[in-house]
Amino acid sequence: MKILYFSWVRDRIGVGSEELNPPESVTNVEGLVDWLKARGEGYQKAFDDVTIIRAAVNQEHVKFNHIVGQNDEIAFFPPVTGG
Amino acid sequence: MKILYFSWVRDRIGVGSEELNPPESVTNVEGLVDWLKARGEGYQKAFDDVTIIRAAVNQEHVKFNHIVGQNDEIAFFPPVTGG
Amino acid sequence: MIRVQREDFDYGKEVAALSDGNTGVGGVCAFSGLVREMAAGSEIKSMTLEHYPGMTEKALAEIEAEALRRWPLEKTLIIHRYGRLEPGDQIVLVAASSAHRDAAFDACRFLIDWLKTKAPFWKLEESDQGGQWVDAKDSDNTAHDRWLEKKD
Amino acid sequence: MIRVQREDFDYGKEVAALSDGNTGVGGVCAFSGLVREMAAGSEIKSMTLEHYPGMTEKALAEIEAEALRRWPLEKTLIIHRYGRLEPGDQIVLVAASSAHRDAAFDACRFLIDWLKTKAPFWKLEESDQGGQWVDAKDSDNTAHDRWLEKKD
Repeated sequence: MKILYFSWVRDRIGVGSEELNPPESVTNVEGLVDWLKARGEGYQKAFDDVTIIRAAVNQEHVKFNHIVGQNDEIAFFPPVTGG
Repeated sequence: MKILYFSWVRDRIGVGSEELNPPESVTNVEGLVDWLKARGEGYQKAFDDVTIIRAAVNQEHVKFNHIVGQNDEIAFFPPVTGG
Repeated sequence: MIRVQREDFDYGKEVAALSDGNTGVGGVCAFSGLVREMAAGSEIKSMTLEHYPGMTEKALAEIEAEALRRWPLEKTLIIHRYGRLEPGDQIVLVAASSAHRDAAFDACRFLIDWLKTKAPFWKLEESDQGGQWVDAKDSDNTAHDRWLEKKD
Repeated sequence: MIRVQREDFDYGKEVAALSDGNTGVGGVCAFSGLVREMAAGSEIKSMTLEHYPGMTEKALAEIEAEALRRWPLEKTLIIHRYGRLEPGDQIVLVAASSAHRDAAFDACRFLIDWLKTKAPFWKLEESDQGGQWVDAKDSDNTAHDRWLEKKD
Protein backbone atom coordinates (compact mmCIF):
# COMPACT_ATOMS: atom_id res chain seq x y z
CA MET A 1 0.00 0.00 0.00
CA LYS A 2 1.46 3.36 -1.04
CA ILE A 3 0.70 6.17 1.38
CA LEU A 4 1.33 9.85 0.63
CA TYR A 5 1.30 12.84 2.98
CA PHE A 6 1.06 16.50 2.01
CA SER A 7 1.42 19.93 3.61
CA TRP A 8 1.61 19.93 7.43
CA VAL A 9 0.54 16.28 7.57
CA ARG A 10 3.84 15.45 5.88
CA ASP A 11 5.72 17.95 8.07
CA ARG A 12 4.47 16.22 11.22
CA ILE A 13 5.04 12.66 10.01
CA GLY A 14 8.41 13.53 8.50
CA VAL A 15 8.10 11.68 5.18
CA GLY A 16 6.23 12.47 1.96
CA SER A 17 5.43 8.89 1.03
CA GLU A 18 6.01 5.37 2.22
CA GLU A 19 5.16 1.77 1.34
CA LEU A 20 3.36 0.07 4.21
CA ASN A 21 1.61 -3.24 4.77
CA PRO A 22 -1.15 -2.77 7.32
CA PRO A 23 -2.80 -5.95 8.69
CA GLU A 24 -5.94 -7.35 7.09
CA SER A 25 -8.03 -5.84 9.87
CA VAL A 26 -7.47 -2.45 8.21
CA THR A 27 -10.26 -2.31 5.64
CA ASN A 28 -11.08 1.37 5.23
CA VAL A 29 -9.52 4.84 5.53
CA GLU A 30 -10.64 5.25 9.12
CA GLY A 31 -9.03 1.95 10.12
CA LEU A 32 -5.86 2.94 8.34
CA VAL A 33 -5.70 6.23 10.25
CA ASP A 34 -6.11 4.40 13.57
CA TRP A 35 -3.35 1.95 12.63
CA LEU A 36 -1.03 4.79 11.51
CA LYS A 37 -1.58 6.72 14.77
CA ALA A 38 -0.14 3.75 16.67
CA ARG A 39 3.09 3.99 14.67
CA GLY A 40 4.53 6.95 16.60
CA GLU A 41 4.29 10.48 17.86
CA GLY A 42 4.53 12.17 14.44
CA TYR A 43 1.54 10.19 13.16
CA GLN A 44 -0.34 10.91 16.36
CA LYS A 45 0.21 14.66 15.96
CA ALA A 46 -0.69 14.54 12.26
CA PHE A 47 -3.98 12.71 12.85
CA ASP A 48 -4.82 14.32 16.19
CA ASP A 49 -7.87 16.15 14.76
CA VAL A 50 -9.28 14.06 11.91
CA THR A 51 -11.94 16.68 11.18
CA ILE A 52 -9.25 18.68 9.37
CA ILE A 53 -7.76 15.69 7.54
CA ARG A 54 -8.85 14.82 4.03
CA ALA A 55 -8.12 11.58 2.19
CA ALA A 56 -7.78 10.45 -1.41
CA VAL A 57 -7.76 6.87 -2.65
CA ASN A 58 -6.21 6.37 -6.05
CA GLN A 59 -6.23 10.13 -6.56
CA GLU A 60 -9.93 10.63 -5.89
CA HIS A 61 -11.31 12.50 -2.87
CA VAL A 62 -13.01 9.97 -0.55
CA LYS A 63 -14.74 9.82 2.81
CA PHE A 64 -13.21 7.99 5.75
CA ASN A 65 -15.49 4.98 5.31
CA HIS A 66 -13.99 4.32 1.86
CA ILE A 67 -12.53 0.81 1.46
CA VAL A 68 -8.77 0.48 1.01
CA GLY A 69 -6.79 -2.47 -0.35
CA GLN A 70 -3.14 -3.52 -0.65
CA ASN A 71 -2.74 -2.12 -4.16
CA ASP A 72 -4.26 1.29 -3.46
CA GLU A 73 -2.52 4.65 -3.37
CA ILE A 74 -3.80 6.55 -0.35
CA ALA A 75 -3.08 10.20 0.43
CA PHE A 76 -3.69 12.28 3.55
CA PHE A 77 -3.70 16.08 3.61
CA PRO A 78 -5.39 19.17 5.07
CA PRO A 79 -8.30 20.74 3.16
CA VAL A 80 -6.96 21.91 -0.20
CA THR A 81 -6.36 25.61 -0.94
CA GLY A 82 -5.68 25.99 -4.66
CA GLY A 83 -6.27 28.99 -6.84
CA MET B 1 -31.25 73.90 -29.68
CA LYS B 2 -28.85 71.28 -30.97
CA ILE B 3 -30.54 68.03 -31.93
CA LEU B 4 -28.67 64.81 -32.69
CA TYR B 5 -29.92 61.59 -34.28
CA PHE B 6 -28.22 58.20 -34.17
CA SER B 7 -28.56 54.78 -35.83
CA TRP B 8 -31.76 54.22 -37.82
CA VAL B 9 -33.30 57.40 -36.39
CA ARG B 10 -30.62 59.32 -38.29
CA ASP B 11 -31.04 57.10 -41.35
CA ARG B 12 -34.74 57.93 -41.51
CA ILE B 13 -34.38 61.65 -40.85
CA GLY B 14 -31.39 61.96 -43.17
CA VAL B 15 -29.15 64.15 -41.02
CA GLY B 16 -27.01 63.40 -37.96
CA SER B 17 -27.48 66.75 -36.29
CA GLU B 18 -29.18 70.05 -36.77
CA GLU B 19 -29.74 73.40 -35.05
CA LEU B 20 -33.42 74.09 -34.60
CA ASN B 21 -35.53 76.69 -32.85
CA PRO B 22 -38.80 75.11 -31.78
CA PRO B 23 -41.54 77.47 -30.52
CA GLU B 24 -41.89 78.24 -26.83
CA SER B 25 -44.79 75.82 -26.60
CA VAL B 26 -42.25 73.01 -26.83
CA THR B 27 -41.19 72.54 -23.20
CA ASN B 28 -40.23 68.88 -22.89
CA VAL B 29 -38.90 65.93 -24.92
CA GLU B 30 -42.38 64.69 -25.76
CA GLY B 31 -43.41 68.10 -27.09
CA LEU B 32 -40.23 68.27 -29.14
CA VAL B 33 -40.95 64.89 -30.72
CA ASP B 34 -44.46 66.01 -31.68
CA TRP B 35 -43.08 69.20 -33.19
CA LEU B 36 -40.37 67.28 -35.10
CA LYS B 37 -42.92 64.80 -36.52
CA ALA B 38 -44.70 67.70 -38.19
CA ARG B 39 -41.51 68.65 -40.05
CA GLY B 40 -41.76 65.90 -42.67
CA GLU B 41 -42.03 62.29 -43.67
CA GLY B 42 -38.55 61.28 -42.47
CA TYR B 43 -39.28 62.58 -38.99
CA GLN B 44 -42.65 60.90 -39.03
CA LYS B 45 -41.09 57.54 -39.90
CA ALA B 46 -38.33 57.99 -37.32
CA PHE B 47 -40.74 58.77 -34.48
CA ASP B 48 -43.56 56.50 -35.64
CA ASP B 49 -43.20 54.18 -32.63
CA VAL B 50 -41.90 56.23 -29.70
CA THR B 51 -41.73 53.15 -27.45
CA ILE B 52 -38.49 52.24 -29.22
CA ILE B 53 -37.04 55.77 -29.13
CA ARG B 54 -34.72 56.86 -26.36
CA ALA B 55 -33.66 60.42 -25.58
CA ALA B 56 -30.71 62.13 -23.95
CA VAL B 57 -30.57 65.75 -22.81
CA ASN B 58 -27.09 67.17 -22.41
CA GLN B 59 -25.68 63.66 -22.76
CA GLU B 60 -27.74 62.11 -19.98
CA HIS B 61 -30.46 59.50 -20.54
CA VAL B 62 -33.86 61.09 -19.80
CA LYS B 63 -37.54 60.26 -19.91
CA PHE B 64 -39.88 61.94 -22.38
CA ASN B 65 -41.27 64.28 -19.73
CA HIS B 66 -37.83 65.83 -19.22
CA ILE B 67 -37.76 69.61 -19.72
CA VAL B 68 -35.84 71.01 -22.69
CA GLY B 69 -34.57 74.53 -23.27
CA GLN B 70 -32.99 76.56 -26.09
CA ASN B 71 -29.43 75.88 -24.97
CA ASP B 72 -29.79 72.13 -24.55
CA GLU B 73 -28.25 69.37 -26.62
CA ILE B 74 -30.91 66.76 -27.28
CA ALA B 75 -30.32 63.35 -28.86
CA PHE B 76 -32.73 60.71 -30.16
CA PHE B 77 -31.78 57.09 -30.79
CA PRO B 78 -32.97 53.48 -30.54
CA PRO B 79 -32.18 51.50 -27.35
CA VAL B 80 -28.40 51.26 -27.07
CA THR B 81 -26.54 48.04 -27.82
CA GLY B 82 -22.96 48.41 -26.67
CA GLY B 83 -20.56 45.72 -25.58
CA MET C 1 -9.72 53.90 -16.71
CA ILE C 2 -11.98 54.57 -19.67
CA ARG C 3 -11.03 54.54 -23.34
CA VAL C 4 -13.21 54.94 -26.41
CA GLN C 5 -11.20 54.35 -29.54
CA ARG C 6 -11.22 53.20 -33.14
CA GLU C 7 -7.91 51.30 -32.82
CA ASP C 8 -7.52 47.73 -31.63
CA PHE C 9 -6.01 47.10 -28.19
CA ASP C 10 -3.48 44.67 -26.75
CA TYR C 11 -5.58 42.51 -24.43
CA GLY C 12 -2.69 41.04 -22.44
CA LYS C 13 -0.93 44.34 -21.93
CA GLU C 14 -4.11 46.13 -20.87
CA VAL C 15 -5.09 43.49 -18.33
CA ALA C 16 -1.54 43.22 -16.97
CA ALA C 17 -1.70 46.95 -16.14
CA LEU C 18 -4.45 46.21 -13.61
CA SER C 19 -2.07 44.39 -11.31
CA ASP C 20 1.42 45.53 -12.35
CA GLY C 21 3.37 46.82 -9.40
CA ASN C 22 0.42 46.38 -7.03
CA THR C 23 1.01 43.42 -4.71
CA GLY C 24 -2.33 44.11 -3.04
CA VAL C 25 -4.09 42.55 -6.04
CA GLY C 26 -5.17 38.96 -5.44
CA GLY C 27 -7.31 38.53 -8.54
CA VAL C 28 -8.07 40.09 -11.90
CA CYS C 29 -11.26 39.35 -13.81
CA ALA C 30 -11.52 40.40 -17.44
CA PHE C 31 -14.16 40.05 -20.13
CA SER C 32 -13.68 40.75 -23.80
CA GLY C 33 -16.39 40.86 -26.44
CA LEU C 34 -15.70 39.92 -30.05
CA VAL C 35 -17.53 40.22 -33.35
CA ARG C 36 -19.21 36.92 -34.20
CA GLU C 37 -19.51 35.70 -37.76
CA MET C 38 -23.07 34.46 -37.47
CA ALA C 39 -25.92 36.62 -36.21
CA ALA C 40 -29.62 35.82 -36.47
CA GLY C 41 -28.84 33.10 -38.99
CA SER C 42 -26.90 35.15 -41.52
CA GLU C 43 -23.20 35.49 -42.11
CA ILE C 44 -21.81 38.84 -41.02
CA LYS C 45 -19.25 40.57 -43.24
CA SER C 46 -18.69 43.48 -40.90
CA MET C 47 -20.09 45.26 -37.88
CA THR C 48 -19.94 49.03 -37.70
CA LEU C 49 -20.19 50.55 -34.26
CA GLU C 50 -21.61 54.03 -34.08
CA HIS C 51 -21.46 56.00 -30.85
CA TYR C 52 -22.30 59.37 -29.36
CA PRO C 53 -18.96 61.09 -28.73
CA GLY C 54 -18.93 62.84 -25.39
CA MET C 55 -21.92 61.03 -23.96
CA THR C 56 -20.16 57.67 -24.37
CA GLU C 57 -17.20 58.75 -22.25
CA LYS C 58 -19.56 60.25 -19.69
CA ALA C 59 -21.67 57.08 -19.47
CA LEU C 60 -18.64 54.79 -19.16
CA ALA C 61 -17.06 57.00 -16.49
CA GLU C 62 -20.29 56.88 -14.48
CA ILE C 63 -20.45 53.08 -14.71
CA GLU C 64 -16.82 52.80 -13.63
CA ALA C 65 -17.39 55.16 -10.69
CA GLU C 66 -20.40 53.09 -9.63
CA ALA C 67 -18.33 49.88 -9.68
CA LEU C 68 -15.62 51.52 -7.57
CA ARG C 69 -18.28 52.66 -5.12
CA ARG C 70 -19.84 49.23 -4.79
CA TRP C 71 -16.81 46.93 -4.51
CA PRO C 72 -13.35 47.08 -2.90
CA LEU C 73 -11.38 47.32 -6.14
CA GLU C 74 -7.81 48.22 -6.94
CA LYS C 75 -8.34 49.18 -10.58
CA THR C 76 -10.95 49.02 -13.29
CA LEU C 77 -10.76 49.28 -17.05
CA ILE C 78 -13.24 49.81 -19.86
CA ILE C 79 -12.06 49.98 -23.46
CA HIS C 80 -14.73 50.22 -26.14
CA ARG C 81 -14.05 50.44 -29.84
CA TYR C 82 -16.12 52.09 -32.54
CA GLY C 83 -16.00 52.09 -36.33
CA ARG C 84 -15.95 49.21 -38.77
CA LEU C 85 -14.99 45.82 -37.34
CA GLU C 86 -14.85 42.33 -38.82
CA PRO C 87 -15.66 38.89 -37.39
CA GLY C 88 -13.06 37.93 -34.78
CA ASP C 89 -12.22 41.56 -33.98
CA GLN C 90 -12.23 42.73 -30.39
CA ILE C 91 -15.07 45.16 -29.56
CA VAL C 92 -14.82 45.73 -25.85
CA LEU C 93 -12.70 44.92 -22.82
CA VAL C 94 -13.78 45.34 -19.21
CA ALA C 95 -11.67 44.30 -16.26
CA ALA C 96 -11.39 44.73 -12.50
CA SER C 97 -8.64 43.90 -10.03
CA SER C 98 -9.14 43.40 -6.32
CA ALA C 99 -7.72 41.73 -3.25
CA HIS C 100 -10.69 39.37 -3.45
CA ARG C 101 -11.97 37.28 -6.33
CA ASP C 102 -15.68 37.78 -5.68
CA ALA C 103 -15.28 41.55 -5.93
CA ALA C 104 -13.28 41.23 -9.16
CA PHE C 105 -15.89 38.91 -10.73
CA ASP C 106 -18.94 40.89 -9.64
CA ALA C 107 -17.47 44.23 -10.69
CA CYS C 108 -16.37 42.92 -14.07
CA ARG C 109 -19.81 41.53 -14.83
CA PHE C 110 -21.47 44.69 -13.58
CA LEU C 111 -19.28 46.78 -15.92
CA ILE C 112 -20.28 44.84 -19.02
CA ASP C 113 -23.95 44.46 -18.00
CA TRP C 114 -24.45 48.18 -17.43
CA LEU C 115 -22.36 49.22 -20.38
CA LYS C 116 -24.70 47.24 -22.63
CA THR C 117 -27.78 49.18 -21.55
CA LYS C 118 -26.29 52.60 -20.73
CA ALA C 119 -23.44 53.36 -23.14
CA PRO C 120 -24.68 54.98 -26.38
CA PHE C 121 -23.46 52.51 -29.00
CA TRP C 122 -25.36 51.08 -31.96
CA LYS C 123 -24.33 48.23 -34.21
CA LEU C 124 -24.85 47.99 -37.95
CA GLU C 125 -24.29 44.46 -39.21
CA GLU C 126 -23.56 43.98 -42.89
CA SER C 127 -24.32 40.67 -44.58
CA ASP C 128 -25.27 39.56 -48.10
CA GLN C 129 -28.75 40.79 -47.25
CA GLY C 130 -27.41 44.33 -46.73
CA GLY C 131 -27.08 46.43 -43.60
CA GLN C 132 -29.15 45.80 -40.49
CA TRP C 133 -29.18 47.71 -37.22
CA VAL C 134 -28.97 45.33 -34.28
CA ASP C 135 -31.92 45.48 -31.87
CA ALA C 136 -31.28 45.79 -28.15
CA LYS C 137 -31.92 42.51 -26.36
CA ASP C 138 -34.43 41.97 -23.57
CA SER C 139 -31.85 39.73 -21.89
CA ASP C 140 -29.55 42.75 -21.63
CA ASN C 141 -32.19 44.60 -19.64
CA THR C 142 -32.59 41.60 -17.35
CA ALA C 143 -28.81 41.50 -16.88
CA HIS C 144 -28.82 45.21 -16.11
CA ASP C 145 -31.62 44.86 -13.57
CA ARG C 146 -29.86 42.21 -11.50
CA TRP C 147 -27.49 44.95 -10.30
CA LEU C 148 -30.20 47.39 -9.22
CA GLU C 149 -29.88 48.17 -5.56
CA LYS C 150 -32.97 47.52 -3.51
CA LYS C 151 -34.52 50.70 -2.26
CA ASP C 152 -35.66 50.80 1.36
CA MET D 1 -7.05 22.66 -21.71
CA ILE D 2 -5.32 21.90 -18.44
CA ARG D 3 -1.74 22.77 -17.50
CA VAL D 4 0.06 22.30 -14.19
CA GLN D 5 3.47 23.88 -14.31
CA ARG D 6 6.27 25.52 -12.38
CA GLU D 7 6.93 28.15 -15.09
CA ASP D 8 5.14 31.47 -15.44
CA PHE D 9 2.67 31.92 -18.31
CA ASP D 10 1.90 34.67 -20.81
CA TYR D 11 -1.58 35.82 -19.78
CA GLY D 12 -2.41 37.66 -23.01
CA LYS D 13 -1.21 34.90 -25.29
CA GLU D 14 -3.05 32.20 -23.34
CA VAL D 15 -6.35 34.06 -23.31
CA ALA D 16 -6.04 35.03 -26.99
CA ALA D 17 -5.85 31.31 -27.82
CA LEU D 18 -9.43 30.89 -26.56
CA SER D 19 -10.85 32.88 -29.45
CA ASP D 20 -8.13 32.89 -32.13
CA GLY D 21 -9.49 31.71 -35.44
CA ASN D 22 -12.92 30.98 -33.97
CA THR D 23 -15.44 33.58 -35.13
CA GLY D 24 -18.16 31.78 -33.17
CA VAL D 25 -16.75 33.28 -29.97
CA GLY D 26 -18.68 36.32 -28.76
CA GLY D 27 -17.05 36.66 -25.35
CA VAL D 28 -14.08 35.50 -23.33
CA CYS D 29 -14.02 35.67 -19.54
CA ALA D 30 -10.73 35.17 -17.72
CA PHE D 31 -9.67 35.23 -14.09
CA SER D 32 -6.11 35.28 -12.84
CA GLY D 33 -4.99 34.86 -9.24
CA LEU D 34 -1.83 36.50 -7.94
CA VAL D 35 0.29 36.27 -4.81
CA ARG D 36 -0.57 39.12 -2.43
CA GLU D 37 2.05 40.75 -0.28
CA MET D 38 -0.07 40.96 2.86
CA ALA D 39 -1.83 37.94 4.35
CA ALA D 40 -3.43 37.76 7.78
CA GLY D 41 -1.64 40.95 8.76
CA SER D 42 1.92 39.93 8.01
CA GLU D 43 4.13 40.68 5.03
CA ILE D 44 4.68 37.68 2.80
CA LYS D 45 8.16 37.05 1.39
CA SER D 46 7.13 34.06 -0.69
CA MET D 47 4.40 31.52 -1.20
CA THR D 48 5.29 27.95 -2.02
CA LEU D 49 2.61 25.89 -3.70
CA GLU D 50 2.74 22.18 -3.11
CA HIS D 51 0.55 19.84 -5.09
CA TYR D 52 -0.21 16.15 -5.61
CA PRO D 53 1.15 15.30 -9.07
CA GLY D 54 -1.24 13.09 -10.97
CA MET D 55 -4.25 13.83 -8.82
CA THR D 56 -4.01 17.54 -9.61
CA GLU D 57 -4.27 16.95 -13.35
CA LYS D 58 -7.12 14.52 -12.79
CA ALA D 59 -9.05 16.94 -10.58
CA LEU D 60 -8.59 19.86 -12.99
CA ALA D 61 -9.62 17.76 -16.00
CA GLU D 62 -12.80 16.71 -14.17
CA ILE D 63 -13.66 20.33 -13.33
CA GLU D 64 -13.08 21.38 -16.93
CA ALA D 65 -15.23 18.51 -18.23
CA GLU D 66 -18.01 19.51 -15.84
CA ALA D 67 -17.90 23.13 -17.09
CA LEU D 68 -18.10 21.96 -20.70
CA ARG D 69 -21.08 19.77 -19.77
CA ARG D 70 -22.95 22.59 -18.05
CA TRP D 71 -22.46 25.52 -20.44
CA PRO D 72 -22.30 26.03 -24.22
CA LEU D 73 -18.60 26.85 -24.39
CA GLU D 74 -16.11 27.05 -27.21
CA LYS D 75 -12.95 26.55 -25.16
CA THR D 76 -11.80 26.46 -21.57
CA LEU D 77 -8.40 26.84 -19.96
CA ILE D 78 -6.95 26.14 -16.53
CA ILE D 79 -3.28 26.86 -15.84
CA HIS D 80 -2.08 26.34 -12.27
CA ARG D 81 1.47 26.89 -11.11
CA TYR D 82 3.31 25.19 -8.26
CA GLY D 83 6.64 25.83 -6.55
CA ARG D 84 8.01 28.97 -4.96
CA LEU D 85 6.31 32.24 -5.94
CA GLU D 86 6.72 35.83 -4.82
CA PRO D 87 4.24 38.68 -4.27
CA GLY D 88 2.88 39.86 -7.62
CA ASP D 89 3.51 36.50 -9.30
CA GLN D 90 0.71 34.81 -11.20
CA ILE D 91 -0.61 31.62 -9.53
CA VAL D 92 -3.53 30.56 -11.65
CA LEU D 93 -5.44 31.41 -14.80
CA VAL D 94 -8.91 30.15 -15.69
CA ALA D 95 -10.80 31.24 -18.78
CA ALA D 96 -13.79 30.30 -20.90
CA SER D 97 -14.94 31.42 -24.33
CA SER D 98 -18.48 31.17 -25.61
CA ALA D 99 -20.93 32.65 -28.08
CA HIS D 100 -22.69 34.16 -25.04
CA ARG D 101 -21.31 36.28 -22.22
CA ASP D 102 -23.36 34.72 -19.42
CA ALA D 103 -21.98 31.27 -20.22
CA ALA D 104 -18.41 32.61 -20.34
CA PHE D 105 -18.80 34.38 -16.98
CA ASP D 106 -20.55 31.53 -15.18
CA ALA D 107 -18.14 28.89 -16.46
CA CYS D 108 -15.09 30.97 -15.57
CA ARG D 109 -16.29 31.52 -12.02
CA PHE D 110 -17.27 27.87 -11.69
CA LEU D 111 -13.76 26.82 -12.76
CA ILE D 112 -12.03 28.90 -10.09
CA ASP D 113 -14.61 28.13 -7.38
CA TRP D 114 -14.35 24.36 -7.79
CA LEU D 115 -10.63 24.40 -8.34
CA LYS D 116 -10.22 26.01 -4.92
CA THR D 117 -11.99 23.18 -3.09
CA LYS D 118 -11.14 20.20 -5.31
CA ALA D 119 -7.63 20.59 -6.73
CA PRO D 120 -4.96 19.26 -4.33
CA PHE D 121 -2.82 22.34 -3.73
CA TRP D 122 -1.48 23.66 -0.44
CA LYS D 123 0.17 27.01 0.20
CA LEU D 124 3.08 27.70 2.51
CA GLU D 125 3.50 31.41 3.20
CA GLU D 126 6.86 32.63 4.41
CA SER D 127 7.13 35.85 6.41
CA ASP D 128 9.47 37.22 9.08
CA GLN D 129 7.55 35.00 11.49
CA GLY D 130 8.60 31.90 9.53
CA GLY D 131 6.57 29.50 7.39
CA GLN D 132 2.84 29.07 7.78
CA TRP D 133 0.50 26.71 5.93
CA VAL D 134 -2.57 28.58 4.70
CA ASP D 135 -5.87 27.26 6.05
CA ALA D 136 -8.72 26.53 3.67
CA LYS D 137 -11.42 29.19 3.84
CA ASP D 138 -15.06 28.61 4.73
CA SER D 139 -15.97 31.16 2.06
CA ASP D 140 -14.39 28.84 -0.53
CA ASN D 141 -16.77 26.07 0.49
CA THR D 142 -19.68 28.46 0.19
CA ALA D 143 -18.47 29.47 -3.28
CA HIS D 144 -18.17 25.81 -4.21
CA ASP D 145 -21.66 25.00 -2.99
CA ARG D 146 -23.37 27.67 -5.07
CA TRP D 147 -22.66 25.50 -8.13
CA LEU D 148 -24.13 22.29 -6.71
CA GLU D 149 -26.95 21.04 -8.89
CA LYS D 150 -30.23 20.54 -7.15
CA LYS D 151 -31.15 16.88 -6.94
CA ASP D 152 -34.76 15.92 -7.67
